Amino acid sequence: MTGATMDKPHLTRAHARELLHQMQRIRSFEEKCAELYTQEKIRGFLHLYIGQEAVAVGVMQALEPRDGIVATYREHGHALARGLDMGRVMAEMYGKQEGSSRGRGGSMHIFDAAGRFYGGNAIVGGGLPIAVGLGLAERMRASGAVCVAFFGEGAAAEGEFHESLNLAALWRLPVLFVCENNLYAMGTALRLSESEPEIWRKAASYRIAAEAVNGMDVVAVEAAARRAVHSLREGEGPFFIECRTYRFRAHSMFDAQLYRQKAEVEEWKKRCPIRMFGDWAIAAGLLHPDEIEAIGHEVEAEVAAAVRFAEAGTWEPVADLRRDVMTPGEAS
Amino acid sequence: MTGATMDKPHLTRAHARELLHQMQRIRSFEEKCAELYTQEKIRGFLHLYIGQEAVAVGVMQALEPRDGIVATYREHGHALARGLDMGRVMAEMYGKQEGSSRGRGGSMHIFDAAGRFYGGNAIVGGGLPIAVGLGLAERMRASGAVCVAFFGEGAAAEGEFHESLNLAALWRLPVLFVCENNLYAMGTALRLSESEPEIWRKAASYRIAAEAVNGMDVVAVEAAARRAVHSLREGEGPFFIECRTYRFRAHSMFDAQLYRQKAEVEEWKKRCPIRMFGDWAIAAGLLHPDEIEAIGHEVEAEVAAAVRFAEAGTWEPVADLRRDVMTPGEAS
Amino acid sequence: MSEPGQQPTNGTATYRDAVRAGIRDALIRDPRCFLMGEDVGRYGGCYAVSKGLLDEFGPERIRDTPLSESGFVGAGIGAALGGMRPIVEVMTVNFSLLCLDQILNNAATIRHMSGGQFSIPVVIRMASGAGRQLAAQHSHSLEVWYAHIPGIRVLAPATLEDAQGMLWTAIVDPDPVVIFENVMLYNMTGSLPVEVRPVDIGRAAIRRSGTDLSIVTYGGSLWKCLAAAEALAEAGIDAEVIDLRTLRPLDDETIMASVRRTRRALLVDEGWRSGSLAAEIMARIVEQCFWSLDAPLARVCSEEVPIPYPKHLEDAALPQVPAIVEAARRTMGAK
Amino acid sequence: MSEPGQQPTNGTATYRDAVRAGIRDALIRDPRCFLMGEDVGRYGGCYAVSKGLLDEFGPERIRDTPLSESGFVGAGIGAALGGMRPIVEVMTVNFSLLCLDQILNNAATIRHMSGGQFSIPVVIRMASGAGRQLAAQHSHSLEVWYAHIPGIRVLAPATLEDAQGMLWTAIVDPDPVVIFENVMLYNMTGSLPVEVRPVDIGRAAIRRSGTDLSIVTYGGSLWKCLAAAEALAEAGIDAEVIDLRTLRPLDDETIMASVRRTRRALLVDEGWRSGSLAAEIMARIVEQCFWSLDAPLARVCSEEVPIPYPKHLEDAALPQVPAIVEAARRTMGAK
Ligand SMILES: Cc1ncc(C[n+]2csc(CCOP(=O)(O)OP(=O)(O)O)c2C)c(N)n1
Ligand SMILES: Cc1ncc(C[n+]2csc(CCOP(=O)(O)OP(=O)(O)O)c2C)c(N)n1
Ligand SMILES: [Mg+2]
Ligand SMILES: [Mg+2]
Repeated sequence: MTGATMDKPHLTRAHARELLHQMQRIRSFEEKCAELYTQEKIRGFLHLYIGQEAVAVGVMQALEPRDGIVATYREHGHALARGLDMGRVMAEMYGKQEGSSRGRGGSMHIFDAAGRFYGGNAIVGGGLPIAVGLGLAERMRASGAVCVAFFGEGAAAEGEFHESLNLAALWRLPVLFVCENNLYAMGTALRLSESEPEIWRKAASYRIAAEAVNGMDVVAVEAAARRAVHSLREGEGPFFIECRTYRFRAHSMFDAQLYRQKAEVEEWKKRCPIRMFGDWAIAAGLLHPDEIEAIGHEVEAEVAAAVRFAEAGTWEPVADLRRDVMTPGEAS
Repeated sequence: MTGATMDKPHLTRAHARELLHQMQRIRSFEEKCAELYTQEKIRGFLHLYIGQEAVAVGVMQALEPRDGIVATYREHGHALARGLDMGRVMAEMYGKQEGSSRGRGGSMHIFDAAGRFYGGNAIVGGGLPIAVGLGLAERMRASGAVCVAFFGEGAAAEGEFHESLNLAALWRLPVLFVCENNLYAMGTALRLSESEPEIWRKAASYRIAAEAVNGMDVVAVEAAARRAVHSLREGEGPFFIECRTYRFRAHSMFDAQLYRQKAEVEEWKKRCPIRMFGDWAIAAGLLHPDEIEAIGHEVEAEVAAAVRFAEAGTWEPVADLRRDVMTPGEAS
Repeated sequence: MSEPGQQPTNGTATYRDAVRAGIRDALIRDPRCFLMGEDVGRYGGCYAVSKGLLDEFGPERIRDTPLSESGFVGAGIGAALGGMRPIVEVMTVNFSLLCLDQILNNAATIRHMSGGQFSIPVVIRMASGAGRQLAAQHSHSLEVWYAHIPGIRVLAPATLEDAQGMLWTAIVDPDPVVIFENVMLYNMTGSLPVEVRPVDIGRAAIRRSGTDLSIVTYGGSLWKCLAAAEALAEAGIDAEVIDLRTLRPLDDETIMASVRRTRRALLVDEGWRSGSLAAEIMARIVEQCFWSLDAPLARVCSEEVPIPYPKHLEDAALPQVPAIVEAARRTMGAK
Repeated sequence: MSEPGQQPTNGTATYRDAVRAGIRDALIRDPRCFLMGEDVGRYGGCYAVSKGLLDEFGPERIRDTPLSESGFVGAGIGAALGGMRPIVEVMTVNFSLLCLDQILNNAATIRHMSGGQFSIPVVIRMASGAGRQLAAQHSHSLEVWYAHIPGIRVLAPATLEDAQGMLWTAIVDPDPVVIFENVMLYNMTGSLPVEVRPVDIGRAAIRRSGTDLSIVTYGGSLWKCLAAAEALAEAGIDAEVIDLRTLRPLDDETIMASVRRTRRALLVDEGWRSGSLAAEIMARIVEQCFWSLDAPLARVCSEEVPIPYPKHLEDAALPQVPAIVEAARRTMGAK
């Protein structure tokens, strides 16, 4: 984290508080999720975003409500940062019908029409063409809206990455590609998956403007996203941002993490985006330690309420099993 | 065609004759095929290589018998340049059991185990992973052999292009990627399919050494292929050559060519690799016009014999329909 | 359209024209509608279906794509999510394997995974079938795979009227629709209805009424079955021929009503035998009207071999009229 | 391996261990053999199947791949063409759609298209099935799609012995073999044979003999069927349970011999009902022993819905013991 990027003039106290608040919401929500997973309240695969919060929070600052978002199975952070109701997201993790996808999707498939949040895609790379299509729709309507696709560095090896970047560039679509390079795809280190490990350089193959930013620095991410979205809205075609980050936890709750050293994890934890930003904001006189404590309390209360909401949620009746396969009223 | 590339010191008279002879074999063979197609002796899709002969012939000069080759549905040229028997190739076009694939494959699926000629793949991009696998086999056996994949510029948009280049580079496999950029994929011009139309530049995304050559200049192609294969055998990892060429004929026999101007075709025909090389060789005193005429006669005779062979070929009995689905002796 | 029951030959339009008319109509009626795919524009479509449309509608709405099946089919799904009504042409079913993930894991599931929040009104068209000597990689009939997928609708128009009308019905459908156009039908001639109207896609059609056995089929095989029925009629066997039209969901009612009447059934399907759509229909008949059957069910499918290039072997690999006649006779002869 | 007919619980090894033992054995015996796939090495395999193998055999032979399903499966096919004996792990069947083109259009056809010149001795393993609350994109059972493809062999080991032995049989097979490992079986325990031996993959196995009806199934459903058979036995119904083991080619002989004896059959298959493998077996039974049947055939398959995340809905979507028992009773009750 460079002092330079933090020294943005537009970083008001309110905005600093907001950034910290959003990151802390994700962190606390997910720590709770991990706990609930061991209690078997949450099942299936649970992929935690802890450590990467600066990316989702930074990018979302640049978006408007009309913009669309496509994320992966590691999308709780994106959903919360986008403003989805925490209670409904938690209820989705439980599989309750009060959940954001009425419980059908679970942790990997959070959707929200109002938030233009298009999932929650669990096929690596599978969301990229969808984002291209959303961008195409905006472009054909000349709506001025943009679409953001979040994906991991592992996805960059998939053919769909290649096809999607080319299509977006060829048709000059307003798609922001945000690669969250956390150095591992499950247990596969970047150097084992990419002959060119500087992912952002691949964008040149498609003549897409690209940059790499420190993904542990929420302000740097926000600044890059604002530049990118500005360029998208100007009709300059797609933009690519590689955010260098790290996941502090296992890939999913099943992962014994045989593939990386504890020391490496500890090293990265020192760059925790929340602590770094908090410390910096205090040092810069933007936030007072009491405010940070207050954020903590606020967030704890929100998480507790979300859990209560999810706990109080109801199970969809089995009789409805075949619901939502086809549109009601149409033969199926 | 630059005099410079032609001024290779190793261009002996014999070699010049060989290059011309091989290109002429392909040209005459295919002109005959076009004729046979209108006579309905050859059916299905027929994709002619006319105009691109310098690529297959140039590249093959750099290969040894132990090296493997993967081509596309436009592969007659590669098969002949590789040394497959013209009669058997023609019989394959007829669908006779004397054909190189016993008639089962036809024009798009010429195979030859002895020539390590692995098809004849009609799914655009589908041969690239196969070439990577062949390269992997050589690498694991440390055999010193290499594998060449031929494909069109249209294939560069496919996800498999991306996956294959990355795998080959990551594992430093002895694979030579030869992109035959003839400017069109069926009726789609390069500028409509690639945001970065300089295909060879894409290799940089994978840290693969690459160059673009004049694909109408057989000597330039040969020189590039020799450099590339040398590097492959040294264990330097894959190599990428973009050959800039043009198909003089329609994409297939069904194509009305609505998508390109006659004038453009005529312009390119002036760069005919056979005439250009022949003229140059005469001017350089490497070949005498009589020799060129002799080559013409020789080739006509070979083509006529190939047609006779194919005509005399026999139809596989219908009773054998289920043959070659599984290995004989295994349950199916 | 000439009368069902005979291969129309003397009309003024082709099946290809009918598909084109359907697309054109959709583009005119709905500004959200656009056609996208490989070579749909400048080339005019690999089977000349979209010839002329680029001039009429321009390159934004007749959108040539690079060779990126997963990319542009996924983009069609995304554009549908984003409020458009894309018609995506996958040149042929043979290449659709490259985008099957998008169709199964996105088009067919997003509505469900989102708890019903999103619909995907995308139409995906593809040519299918063998018979043109295109060999093993270019001759697939994989309709049965698509018919296995909950969350999509699968259509197989066999007549000019259906080729035109189903397109519009598909466009207004809020869910993903996959349409298979058999390559052997494009040159089939007939006349087009002056007034374009959407056709009901919920029902199978009885293309020939008969009392002795029910022949159930779809797409390109329909015309072979009708020809076989004529031959059978000469031998005194009165076959009913059912054109499924919609492969998912299947119209059990029409099939079962027919089988209950005729008490015998023959399934004809150009897919490979094992795991064919014919098998599914046999299973349903056995489940639903076992006690009405007077004979074992039979099917004529493709031989279990990648389609060979030579004509005589390709013909031998595919269902043909004599084999259908023969199977029908056996079904009638069974005690 | 504990006795067939009961879910083994007290053994010393797991199904996962059995698969690993099979792979290990192949790597030791044949130097041309190597394992390749996503996270097979450092991670130890997403279901821990290959744990420890990297240390033993090194990164050349336990080869972690990037996320490039089409690329590395195609590379496996190419390496097989080039004389190696690759075992390619596609993490799960859900991701195999991304490489289906390579399997159908290359692995399954090259032998044929080349007129028999080339064989493709590749083994492709993948985990399959639902039951772990992984929701719509991660719960597919698409065995039937693979069983539709001429030119490949499809195996579904349901026991520890088969999981281990089939691997070696697959390796020595000169043709492409696809192996499905049901995700719910990995933790199943039993004992491993001391001596590794290839198992015959040509025959289905009768896992429980019975006289009243034949229950035909495979993979993860086998154990549910055996449990159902126990419940049925208490109700005086003596069910025979057949484990298909090989899904392509199917062992008609064993199936038909059983049905001819019991005169009734129930098919159980975790795939979606329409176009299921169950349908194919029903079709074959009707074709081959219609006159032996005393009741309509029945099937228990998955509901036609993308698999929902919540446990109660996932359970309701999949074949379960009570539904199997119930369907068997109805089949017995049918007059
Ligand atoms: C096509 C596909 N292949 C494999 C998987 C299994 N898988 C799930 S997440 C994952 C790693 C993805 O890594 P990356 O893209 O870097 O994202 P991250 O998990 O690090 O956020 C893998 C291999 C999958 N879901 N989809
Ligand atoms: C995956 C796939 N998509 C579409 C096609 C249909 N098709 C056959 S050749 C071709 C054009 C390929 O162009 P290019 O790669 O440039 O090779 P060229 O024909 O110019 O030699 C197309 C679209 C195909 N065979 N495979
Ligand atoms: Mg990652
Ligand atoms: Mg081209």
